[in-house]
Amino acid sequence: MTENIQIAQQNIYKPAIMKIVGRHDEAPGVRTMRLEFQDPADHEQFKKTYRTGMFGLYGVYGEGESTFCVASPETRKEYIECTFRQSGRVTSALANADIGDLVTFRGPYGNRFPIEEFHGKNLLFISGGIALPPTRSVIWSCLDQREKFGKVTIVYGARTVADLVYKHELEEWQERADVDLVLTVDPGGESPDWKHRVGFVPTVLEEAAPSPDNCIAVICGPPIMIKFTLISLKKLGFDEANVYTTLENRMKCGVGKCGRCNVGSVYVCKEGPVFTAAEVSRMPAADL
Amino acid sequence: MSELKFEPKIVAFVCTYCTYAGADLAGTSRLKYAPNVRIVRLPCTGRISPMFILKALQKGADGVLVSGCHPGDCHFTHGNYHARRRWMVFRALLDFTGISPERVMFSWISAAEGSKFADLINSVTEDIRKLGPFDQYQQLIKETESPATL
Amino acid sequence: MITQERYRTTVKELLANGSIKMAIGYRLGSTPDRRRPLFIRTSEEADQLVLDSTCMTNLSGYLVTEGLLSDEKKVGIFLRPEGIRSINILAAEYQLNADQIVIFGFDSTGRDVRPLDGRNVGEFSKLLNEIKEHPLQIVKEPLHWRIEKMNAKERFDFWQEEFSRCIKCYACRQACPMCYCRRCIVDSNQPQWINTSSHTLGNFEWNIVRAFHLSGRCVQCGNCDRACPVNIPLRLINQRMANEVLDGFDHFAGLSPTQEPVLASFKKDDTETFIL
Amino acid sequence: MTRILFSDKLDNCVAKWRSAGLTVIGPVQEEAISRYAAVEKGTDLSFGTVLPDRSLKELFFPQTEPMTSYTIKKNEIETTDFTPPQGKRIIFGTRACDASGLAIDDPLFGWDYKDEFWFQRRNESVIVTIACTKSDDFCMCTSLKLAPDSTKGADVLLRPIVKNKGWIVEELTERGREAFAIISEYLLESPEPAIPTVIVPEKFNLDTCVAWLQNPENFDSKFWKEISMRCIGCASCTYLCPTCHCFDIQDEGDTYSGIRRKNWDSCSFALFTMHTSGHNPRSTQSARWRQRIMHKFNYFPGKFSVNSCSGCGRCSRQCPVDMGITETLQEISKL
Repeated sequence: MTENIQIAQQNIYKPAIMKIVGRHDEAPGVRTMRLEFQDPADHEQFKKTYRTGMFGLYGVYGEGESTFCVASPETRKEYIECTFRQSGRVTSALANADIGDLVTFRGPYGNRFPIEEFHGKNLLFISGGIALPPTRSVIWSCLDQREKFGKVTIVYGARTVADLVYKHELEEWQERADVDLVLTVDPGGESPDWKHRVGFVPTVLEEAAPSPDNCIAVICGPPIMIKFTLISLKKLGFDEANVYTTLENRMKCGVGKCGRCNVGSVYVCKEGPVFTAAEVSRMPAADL
Repeated sequence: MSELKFEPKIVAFVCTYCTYAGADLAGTSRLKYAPNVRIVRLPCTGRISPMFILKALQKGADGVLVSGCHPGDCHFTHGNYHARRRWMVFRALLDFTGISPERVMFSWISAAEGSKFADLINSVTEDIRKLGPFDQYQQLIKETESPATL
Repeated sequence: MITQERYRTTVKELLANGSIKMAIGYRLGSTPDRRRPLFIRTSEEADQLVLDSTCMTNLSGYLVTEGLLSDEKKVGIFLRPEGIRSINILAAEYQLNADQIVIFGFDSTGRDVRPLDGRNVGEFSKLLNEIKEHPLQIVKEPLHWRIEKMNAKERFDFWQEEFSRCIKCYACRQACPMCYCRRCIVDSNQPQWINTSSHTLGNFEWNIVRAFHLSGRCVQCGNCDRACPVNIPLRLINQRMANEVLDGFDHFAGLSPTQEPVLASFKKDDTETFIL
Repeated sequence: MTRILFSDKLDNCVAKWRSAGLTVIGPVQEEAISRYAAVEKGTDLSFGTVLPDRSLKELFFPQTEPMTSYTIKKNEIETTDFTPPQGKRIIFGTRACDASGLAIDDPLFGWDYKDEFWFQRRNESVIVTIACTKSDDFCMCTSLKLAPDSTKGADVLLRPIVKNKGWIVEELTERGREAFAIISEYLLESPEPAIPTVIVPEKFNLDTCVAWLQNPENFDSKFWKEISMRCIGCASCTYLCPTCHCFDIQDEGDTYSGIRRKNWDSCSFALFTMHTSGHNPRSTQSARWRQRIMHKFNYFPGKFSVNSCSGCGRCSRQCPVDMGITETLQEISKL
């Protein structure tokens, strides 16, 4: 090598220590936690860099790290909120942690939703099941500066009524006059007192038929839902370039080195997780 | 310099129906035995994976005792027969790879053999005391804790 | 050469009349001394078949590839006696239906290759029993004797030295026809029994556990030993375990497709000397 | 006139470098394998093999490396960082392919976030490449547009002279000059000619292959399934590769204390990309082999303008089922 490479003093794989200051059970196996930074320097760094759409690696020493989105919006940077389903080793350890316990956070990494570009436009949020958290981050970023946007429509569905997450916030959005919320559960998932729709998200979306004019759509959900919702959006006349979605893949480093999150030539951790539907359609479908 | 006397740490994997009950009997009969043993209760000796034994030795046990029902007495009719075969093979493996098989002991103790349990624990403790601390793994563990050399 | 030609013709015939949908054999490799696995589905592919004394790999592991046998069609495979034994084990452990396997048996002494009579695994039982009675020169190599003479400490040091080279590429596992588990113990992380790191401790744990899982199942085909990129003498440890079950339980792995796995069965009069 | 380092002076040089505080590393032949390792004497070095069984990568990116040790207390997590080994070192006698491998991975470990474990070692190492005068059936550096005397990643290039008597010294970088200034007393002016480097035949046309790989239609080609049918899914090719850089981060220890480590990981393993949900984006061995080839010759050059392969041929040399990059690219160029 001809010249020395300047190395940052800190190990780039070293996480910040976070304290759990609040937790809330959203649905069976799904929990939201509010985390606060222990080191003001880490917090400053977070405040400087965090934008809606970015993700982080949440971890418990001894168990490992696992990747999911930051569910709190860029308009609220005093804390980090994350929502996860308990399924593997790390999420089980996180779920076992109590208020006051310390966990770790590494990030924020990845790209962001270009919220300024949404100014003056109508917004359509479509989400399914446990994928509301990334959408929620965008929703609150917009609702916290509501005057800058046009009509806001949220379509959210889950398998059953119990599986709906952020129930308290759904109520809040329901009551707001400036938000149009469409809730649905899969057929068979409704409870006796369910007052909203029954049906799959793409069908419900087509029934609601939001206008594609001057509208940005943000979709998050399981791959199968995304696949069919994109078809519905096309039917409704949405342009792929105005449809945003987030991709998720297994990650270990979060900074483009460990080599596992790429879909085709795209590194989800560096160039994602936010992509337009147009970008996604250029990726090899078999790798998704 | 005062040298601390070596007290062996022994982990005993026992089946709940016979040996654990035997240990209970030893306790209720007020039999005294060496306090060096930590008992891990399992449903049956057939449930005892060789992994348990290796892990115990690796994590600092000086000896391991595995004990269950006498042949024919198994609560699940033949769990201990399966276990017996497995131990025979496992001991050969320990022997071949040099993990001293004399530190891993096996026994049959029924629920009625409280005194056999007490005696066994005493003799096992003495045997292990004679063998001294098990430090074969220490070098390997130290290696995992030290930074990369090159 | 005659054996090779005869088998080429046989494979072509069986493919043509639909008796088998595929045959797994060998073809020339990237250098003159190498042979690589070949999947024969057409007559042209059959022409690439090579069968000589350098065809060492036990191919039976390919039979448990997901979906290969699920259509219940027959698959042919070229096997040495060890390979035939591993088919028996796979059948005994319900990993495949032995009737779906058409065996093209062969063996070699020096450079000569000779075919083995039979197509179905059952037809080889006489041969396998003979091998059991007269273990075909299970060669006791110098290294083996060296280990036999060592005391516990020396053996531990020896294996520690050997395993310190391991890079955990799992070539041994992947090459082994007996390692068909969908999820290996080292891949399970709740709990994580074996350290995934390839420091000597993690390597030691991994190799010992693999040896234990193979005791009474290993047929000494040598796949793991040949696959190891860092030349750990894995054959020694597996051979020792095989001898152990032969001496202890008169169990010779892979004698028949209905043979009970030695560690999943027992005899009430198994005799041991060490239980207190 | 050229400056020559005679092999009988190598012992003195190693001693000199060592007394100057450098760790001397070079190819050694062990009982079971050959590899790059630290040596105390020049005579421990062995230049007989075409190239060592194990690649140079592991001296910069070890198979397992502790990063942080942690102790969890009641209201506190104490962590101690491990630092990569400090101190200058000279790697004497690498092959051109191994040295190129380091240069290929530099941009990867350095884009955006700089990996200190890699760069600390890179900054402290002087790479002395010896031009190859022999090759085997698997060498393919020329096919990758490199050469047996490629200077990529090297600080000094040595060209062997006849009868193993020594090497002609070509210093390439300041770092190389500094290291060789230490042993300048053993460098002699002499007119000995260098042995010509070995001619490694070109095995495939790289441009054709890359063009084929870049065509999105070929992503779903049935070629991938055919070529990877015999792949058994081990990681020996990726772990011996001088450029494969994928890793895993694992915690080892109990609930209260332990060590977070960086371990090699491989795209050949199904678990590499498996989601907790059970969904696996690369669920078949053919998809994983495709990823490996695509990554090396399409994605990586797309990002860093360099192929992630230096042509050492270890993947083919070591493969238990005789697969490898060479064969795959040869087959692609025939398509």
